[in-house]
Amino acid sequence: MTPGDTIFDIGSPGRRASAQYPAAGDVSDLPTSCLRTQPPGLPEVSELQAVRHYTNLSARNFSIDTQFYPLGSCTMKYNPRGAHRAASLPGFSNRHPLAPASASQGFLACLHDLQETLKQVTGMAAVSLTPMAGAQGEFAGVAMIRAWHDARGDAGRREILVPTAAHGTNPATAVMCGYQVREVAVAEDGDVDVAALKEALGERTAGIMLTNPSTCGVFERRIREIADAVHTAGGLLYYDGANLNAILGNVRPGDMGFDVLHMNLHKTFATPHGGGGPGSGPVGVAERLVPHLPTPFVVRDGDAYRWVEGDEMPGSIGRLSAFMGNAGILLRALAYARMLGREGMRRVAEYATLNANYLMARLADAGFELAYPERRASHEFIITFRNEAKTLGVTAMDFAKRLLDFGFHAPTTYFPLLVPECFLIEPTETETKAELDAFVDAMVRIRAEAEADPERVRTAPHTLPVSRLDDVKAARELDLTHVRSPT
Amino acid sequence: MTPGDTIFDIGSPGRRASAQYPAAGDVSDLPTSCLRTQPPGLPEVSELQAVRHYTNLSARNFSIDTQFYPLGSCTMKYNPRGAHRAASLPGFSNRHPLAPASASQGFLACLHDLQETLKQVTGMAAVSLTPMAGAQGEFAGVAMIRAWHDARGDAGRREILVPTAAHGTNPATAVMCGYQVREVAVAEDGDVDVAALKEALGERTAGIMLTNPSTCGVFERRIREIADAVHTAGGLLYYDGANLNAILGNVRPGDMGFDVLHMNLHKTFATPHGGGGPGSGPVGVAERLVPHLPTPFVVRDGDAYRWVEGDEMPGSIGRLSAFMGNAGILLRALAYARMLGREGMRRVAEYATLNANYLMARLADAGFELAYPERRASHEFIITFRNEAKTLGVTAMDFAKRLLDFGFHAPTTYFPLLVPECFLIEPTETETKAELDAFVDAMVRIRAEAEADPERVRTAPHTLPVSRLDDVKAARELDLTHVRSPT
Amino acid sequence: MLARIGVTSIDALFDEIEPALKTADFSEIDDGVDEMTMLAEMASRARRDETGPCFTGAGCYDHHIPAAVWDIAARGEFMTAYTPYQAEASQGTLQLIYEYQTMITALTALTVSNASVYDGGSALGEAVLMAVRANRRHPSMKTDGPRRVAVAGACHPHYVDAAATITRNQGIELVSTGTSGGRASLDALADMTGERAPVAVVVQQPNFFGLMEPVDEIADWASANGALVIAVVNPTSLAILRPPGEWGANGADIACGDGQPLGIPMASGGPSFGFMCTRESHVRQLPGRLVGRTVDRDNRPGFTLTLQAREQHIRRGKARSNICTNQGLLVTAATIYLAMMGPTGLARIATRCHERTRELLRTLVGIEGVATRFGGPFFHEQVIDVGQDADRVAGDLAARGIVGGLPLGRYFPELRDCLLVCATEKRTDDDIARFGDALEQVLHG
Amino acid sequence: MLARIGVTSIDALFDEIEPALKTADFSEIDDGVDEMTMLAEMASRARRDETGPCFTGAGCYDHHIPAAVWDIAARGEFMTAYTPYQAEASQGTLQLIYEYQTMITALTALTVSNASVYDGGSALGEAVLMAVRANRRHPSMKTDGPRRVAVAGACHPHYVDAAATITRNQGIELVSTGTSGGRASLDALADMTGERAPVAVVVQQPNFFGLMEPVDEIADWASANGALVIAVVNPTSLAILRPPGEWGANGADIACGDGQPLGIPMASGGPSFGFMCTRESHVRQLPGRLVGRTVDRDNRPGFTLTLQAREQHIRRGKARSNICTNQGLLVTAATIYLAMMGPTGLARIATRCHERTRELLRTLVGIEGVATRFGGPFFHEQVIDVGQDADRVAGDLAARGIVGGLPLGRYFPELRDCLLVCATEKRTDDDIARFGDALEQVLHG
Ligand SMILES: Cc1ncc(COP(=O)(O)O)c(C=O)c1O
Ligand SMILES: Cc1ncc(COP(=O)(O)O)c(C=O)c1O
Repeated sequence: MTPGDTIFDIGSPGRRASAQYPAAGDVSDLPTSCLRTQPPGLPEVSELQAVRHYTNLSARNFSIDTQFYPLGSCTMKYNPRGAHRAASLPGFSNRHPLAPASASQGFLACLHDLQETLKQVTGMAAVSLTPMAGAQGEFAGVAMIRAWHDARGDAGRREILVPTAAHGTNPATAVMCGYQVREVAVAEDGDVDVAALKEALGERTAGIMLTNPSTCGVFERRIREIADAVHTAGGLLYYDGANLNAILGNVRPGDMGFDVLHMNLHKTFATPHGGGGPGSGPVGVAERLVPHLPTPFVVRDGDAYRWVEGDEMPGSIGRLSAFMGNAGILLRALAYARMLGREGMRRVAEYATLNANYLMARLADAGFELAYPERRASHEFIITFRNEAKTLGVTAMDFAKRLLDFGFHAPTTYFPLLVPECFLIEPTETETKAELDAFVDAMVRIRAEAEADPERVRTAPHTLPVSRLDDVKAARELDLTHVRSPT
Repeated sequence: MTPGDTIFDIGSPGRRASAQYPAAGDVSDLPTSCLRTQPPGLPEVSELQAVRHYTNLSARNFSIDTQFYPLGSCTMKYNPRGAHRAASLPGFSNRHPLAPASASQGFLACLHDLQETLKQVTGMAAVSLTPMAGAQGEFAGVAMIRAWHDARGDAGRREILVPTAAHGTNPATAVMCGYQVREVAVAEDGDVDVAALKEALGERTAGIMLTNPSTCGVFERRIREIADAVHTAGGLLYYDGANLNAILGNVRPGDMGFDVLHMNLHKTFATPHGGGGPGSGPVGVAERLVPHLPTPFVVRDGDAYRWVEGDEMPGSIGRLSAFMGNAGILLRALAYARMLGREGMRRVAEYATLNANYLMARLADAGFELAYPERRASHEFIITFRNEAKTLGVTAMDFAKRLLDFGFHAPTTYFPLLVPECFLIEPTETETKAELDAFVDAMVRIRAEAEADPERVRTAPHTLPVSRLDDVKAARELDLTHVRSPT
Repeated sequence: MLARIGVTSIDALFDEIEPALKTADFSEIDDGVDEMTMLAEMASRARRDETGPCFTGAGCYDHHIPAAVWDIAARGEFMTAYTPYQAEASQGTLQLIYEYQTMITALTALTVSNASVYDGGSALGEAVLMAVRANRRHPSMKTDGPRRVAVAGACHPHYVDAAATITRNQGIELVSTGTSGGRASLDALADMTGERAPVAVVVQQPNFFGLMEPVDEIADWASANGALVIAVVNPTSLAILRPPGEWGANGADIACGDGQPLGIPMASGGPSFGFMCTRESHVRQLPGRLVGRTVDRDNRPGFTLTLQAREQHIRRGKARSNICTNQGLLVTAATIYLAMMGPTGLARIATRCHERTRELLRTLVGIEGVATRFGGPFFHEQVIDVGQDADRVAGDLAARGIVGGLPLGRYFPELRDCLLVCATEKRTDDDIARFGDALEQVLHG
Repeated sequence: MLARIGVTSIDALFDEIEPALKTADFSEIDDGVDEMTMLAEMASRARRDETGPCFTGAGCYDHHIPAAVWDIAARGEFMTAYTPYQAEASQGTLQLIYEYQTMITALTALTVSNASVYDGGSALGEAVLMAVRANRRHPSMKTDGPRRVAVAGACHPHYVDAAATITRNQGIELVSTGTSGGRASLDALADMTGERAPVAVVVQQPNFFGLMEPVDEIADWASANGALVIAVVNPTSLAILRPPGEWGANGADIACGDGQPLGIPMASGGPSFGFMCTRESHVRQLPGRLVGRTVDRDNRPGFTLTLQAREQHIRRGKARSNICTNQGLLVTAATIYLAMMGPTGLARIATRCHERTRELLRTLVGIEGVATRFGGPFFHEQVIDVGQDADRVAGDLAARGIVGGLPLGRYFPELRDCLLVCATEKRTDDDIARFGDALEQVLHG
């Protein structure tokens, strides 16, 4: 296929996948004022053309199934196909979301089991599965914090604290919930600066959003002290569970003192990322926030399961989606949890941590600079290319692009923002030592290249379907849809 | 992945896809003399490693889903995914082959429908679906010819006639059935040399195997004259249905005078070739051969369907497989036939013929030499590079390999054997004009290259995972299995 | 590996975590099982929920999905890739999204689209927030009071609820015009002026009851009164219905909805995806990801995420939305679906759904005591009155294997005896007859 | 396009076909339907045949297939490629077959394997033909009489039938030794000498009844008497049972069987694949395709079809077999399956099947009037005597949703009351209890 040839370029008028056409119906009873005058400009291709085009397009992606993909904070691990199979069972995939509960007991039982498992894994009192990704889970969580303060008549608390290392969704969420964001510094050792945090606490504090292990790749050691301080100031603690993979089955956020959290099931619990989604971000809460949970969720009454929603939950923050969230992802998560069991969950965290510390040790030995050399890696860690950038003029971005040529997806770059020229590297528990070693070899070769022939690195990638793309042009001369040449 | 790294190279002792392991069972009741002393040397990899390895391997194939694949005689057309879906329905894919007929009425009804459809399409009196590919269909057909002569006590007929252009399976089949093969020449115009044929006929003639349209890509015009002559000599006519796609829904082999035939369902009826198979080669027969049909097949008794096999068919050539053939392929064929219907079948042949004649016309215009310039193409046609080979030293094989670099699979090369340096080109009905035009462009460019820089063509391919492979070494220094280095 | 790290056990790697935090024993979590056992357990639950034909729509529709759609969408290269941040290693996903943006704007007749939000309900929430951002000059923006957004006519109550949850904390209030005869009351809308003037007007077409709203009048009223128009639409219907970009004199400003009808299984309502389109002039207010075409160093065309400065990972607290993970895989499926359908195939689906629904209604109103509740043109849903508590009727139908429509009493007490029913192209004459027979039995024993 | 060809209609392209041949109107063939309708029709038939747990084996086994196996095997690049004749464009398929050859020889403990034949039954036919070719110096080869091949013990009757069909026309006769106690009668074998000396001896392990044959004695007798040994084996069992290459002092010469247990759905018995392994010294007699490792022009490793001169497309009438299309896609699935299982996983399956079958037998013989028919070690099948016409019993079990074993009367009149039953790793305690209950009801009502 010619690069850039879109499905529109290969179509031709009248061509079609006719086996997909049902008999036409008569719409003459609809007023013409309701009807479209021009058919929409969709592609006109045969089934073979569609299949071939999208099969070939797919080959232009890196993916877990084809490459090592050590994106920090994203947990690009192997997600068992069995979980996908389970969610695709006809009884699940053909179920209408509004089918009567009497005809949905199998599905409801699954959701109930998952709610219980997630409670046990996090140490929280109750769980609602409805948020459709991490960010929506954060929204639900912070909205519950607000509902709690509001219900107590404590409406003056207008601030949410967020460490500078936090993921962008944290401050964005706080703002969507009508809060102001107050940033808290991170100390030299990667932990939150507790003194600065205490300084920031006060009557305006509604709560704090923390990730632990944090996006610096380290475990927040003084977490219980922080929790006490925030609680004493009248605030609540929100746990961003994006990094739960690091402690799964070993440590519970509930025990650290968190009041509310979300989990990224698509990171920790077996959903491949699908080139952007879908995800699922269930929320868990401590007892006092239960009345505010988003609806619907499932309870068991005797032998039967049923939904809780509407008037039964007057304190709820409400509904977050048209139906009940990303059901299919929840089924995958349950299937995965069932296969792992208690021991398997513990091993997830152990091997994720082992792989990260091994890779960190090897890269350090090879001369790469660690952001937090005194610390254990959690399931991920940070290296910085600030020296390479200064002395060789080769940036983290250049290293990232050149890695692609070696058949490795690049780690997360330039995040967290507080570490200059950084890679956040998360190998995950499903990769082998051989893969990690090969990655180190590639890194070493690229650095040698950066010394001998920096231009080669700066102009990478060289072996992919396209070379480095012009982002500036993309933003300046917006071209967001294919415009057909007139026929 | 490093080229040549096998699944054995990436494994390491003890690694495993443990989610696939059931609980172990106790086998202490088995005598140790029955038991293996060393575990078999299978790979030891995780599920991710297996998935990644085979996903990456798959990317090293050309296929219909990714490329134009105009292999003559092979009918590499698009096979609708819907047919695959139908055959994969749980009720079909979980059915045990020896389940009682009472629990198999859905499946048996499908087979019966397919038998009927294939009778109608070919004009034969009865069909047995059991042969598992074209060659096994040929075997069944020729074995029936022999059984018929034997049953009549006409055992002196020891010869099967086969045109020189025939597919290799034809003579090989005749020999497997205990016959001698007598080759019949093909005339200048691509038709069988009828005079020579008549010459060859006689008391030793058991029958003749013909493909029509033939592997020369033309329709055998004097077929009825041939049929009369063979019948008069006491022989029977076998129709190799590999090219049925060319006349589907337009012309019936039964009307041409054939007594027995096989169809390649995997060519004409919607089964992708799977990198080598599976196929399915049902046989159809005229009335007089019905008693010799291979078993089992399906009949309808009142409201119920049942198998016919064993004592009920004393004249049968017998069973050809452990169960009843490639059931899944038969279901695909039925699904496909049902979607096409009468009109769709007719269109298959029409468009296959249109595409072939268009491509032939364009290549002729571009200066390529046709093997049979005076003839219509059927669904395929032959060009010869004898001039290019002589004047430029660039062979059909070189053209074929260079085409790969342009993203096209090569047509069938060096077959039929009687045309030197040839391509047998079959575009099929599912390709677009744009694809055919692009193929012509590539051919023209390669010829220009063959004139300007023949070495470039002779050393092709240049852009695939491997360059031209050393077949001689492969045969001389046999390396058929991976030998692990001692650990 | 441990030696290389310099520890002697995996436990040592957790030594920065204080022991008091490591006391949970997780004993309530069962032992793991193998894939075979897990699948058998899940299959037995899934089998419990298998039913006969489905006649419920209400935002989720039982369309045929061509086999090829998920065969291709589920390829590992699409399914196991991340968000295409490294553009050069993600041209497959990026080009596909660009094609998707083109298709969905072709359907809505607007000019720009994002790469998806979560679903139709949350899309409406984002659309409301976006309209408020985009209509900065609206008089209510200068006051301290709430910003009102009018909901004209019958909009899906779950969509309105979700949008309210999402927008409430930013001082936005959704106000319904109410309905008359199942459609927007234009008089009620006309009253919304002065202090009560809305920043935007939401209208769903076809509406929650399956009926045609007077979208031209509503859109024209909105533009005359300084409000933006937010259209909530069903993408299948857009193959034949007038698209939002052509409503009234100026067209709608934002179109949103749920992509489920485009090749996504019902699957209990998710994952599916929300789509959002708007005018080019509003592109910087659009939340979510956008893909643009550009060129590489060798001037070859290529695709990349663009205008990322609208997003949380760059703009953090000032982002247009907190959305990060979206519904990419579902967009992949929908794009393949739309490519296979083309304009004519999608129109076939739409007209066939309409015809099947007429056939369904013909059968149902033939049953004594059953009548359609609202007159006038509809697309592929309608409200029927069964003369008895519809909640119970739906339960009884389910016991007979029929998913027989949504009881409306939980949303509209006056529609306690009503079911919202739907027939897609998948519903055969036989399915419809089964529904008719079951309903006859349920109502008249 | 027509203009370019120089005709005015498609009909004209068929003008070389005489009109008399174009008279068929195909009117018995129905109009076509769309994919949706076809799938609905097929699904309703498929649903009719859905049953509860399957306890029939007899050459086709209900094993768990890991979800990943077919997700990968069904990728278009594997599924829609042709036979790898253009090696450079087919390295995926070729390397996979090379890996398959390695795996299957590891299981059989022989040194070479082909790339598959059709199924187990036809594989036995090909093995017999091959043995006759390979044993050229056998005395019977110099006579005009038939070449005898002995079948020692209980070999699958369908395999023997298929092999007879395939070999009959080449003057080969299959002679059974008969069985005693369900196993080969060694005395009968010992009698086959002189004129009756077989060219080869076929033995199936575990045999058709699920029992262990005395394979060492048989193999040793064969080598002492100038006959080649053909082993028919179940690949799952080879994870724990002694492989053919180690039978007797010299090992079997050819091992064949059906690959269905290795990740292939039962699917009414096909498609599956037949495997064939042999000693390196016989490689040129092996039918079917072979893949070899070689190097390219740049000395990089690569894979290609090799020794093609054995095949029909080169050797035509002198080929080793007429086989052309084989069962490649199923080999693809089996290779992925074996890679995921590894030596330990496959052994787990094998031991678990054995344990489940013991459990099954324990339950069944607890029913009055039910007993196992043969003693001695078995793998995962056994013959039970139910004291009544087993054909009727199987039908009655099926009516209760149980596929409850193969009635043996049609093959062995003396076993009219017997069922051949099997339990794989998939059969739960619950499944077994269901079978037990159903059988109890059927027998004692
Ligand atoms: C630390 C952290 N928090 C929150 C999120 C947001 O989750 P989602 O992308 O599912 O909305 C992410 C994911 O990218 C993350 O890494
Ligand atoms: C003309 C012809 N005859 C027979 C065959 C043999 O069919 P199969 O490969 O299905 O055994 C083929 C296929 O390659 C063929 O092209």
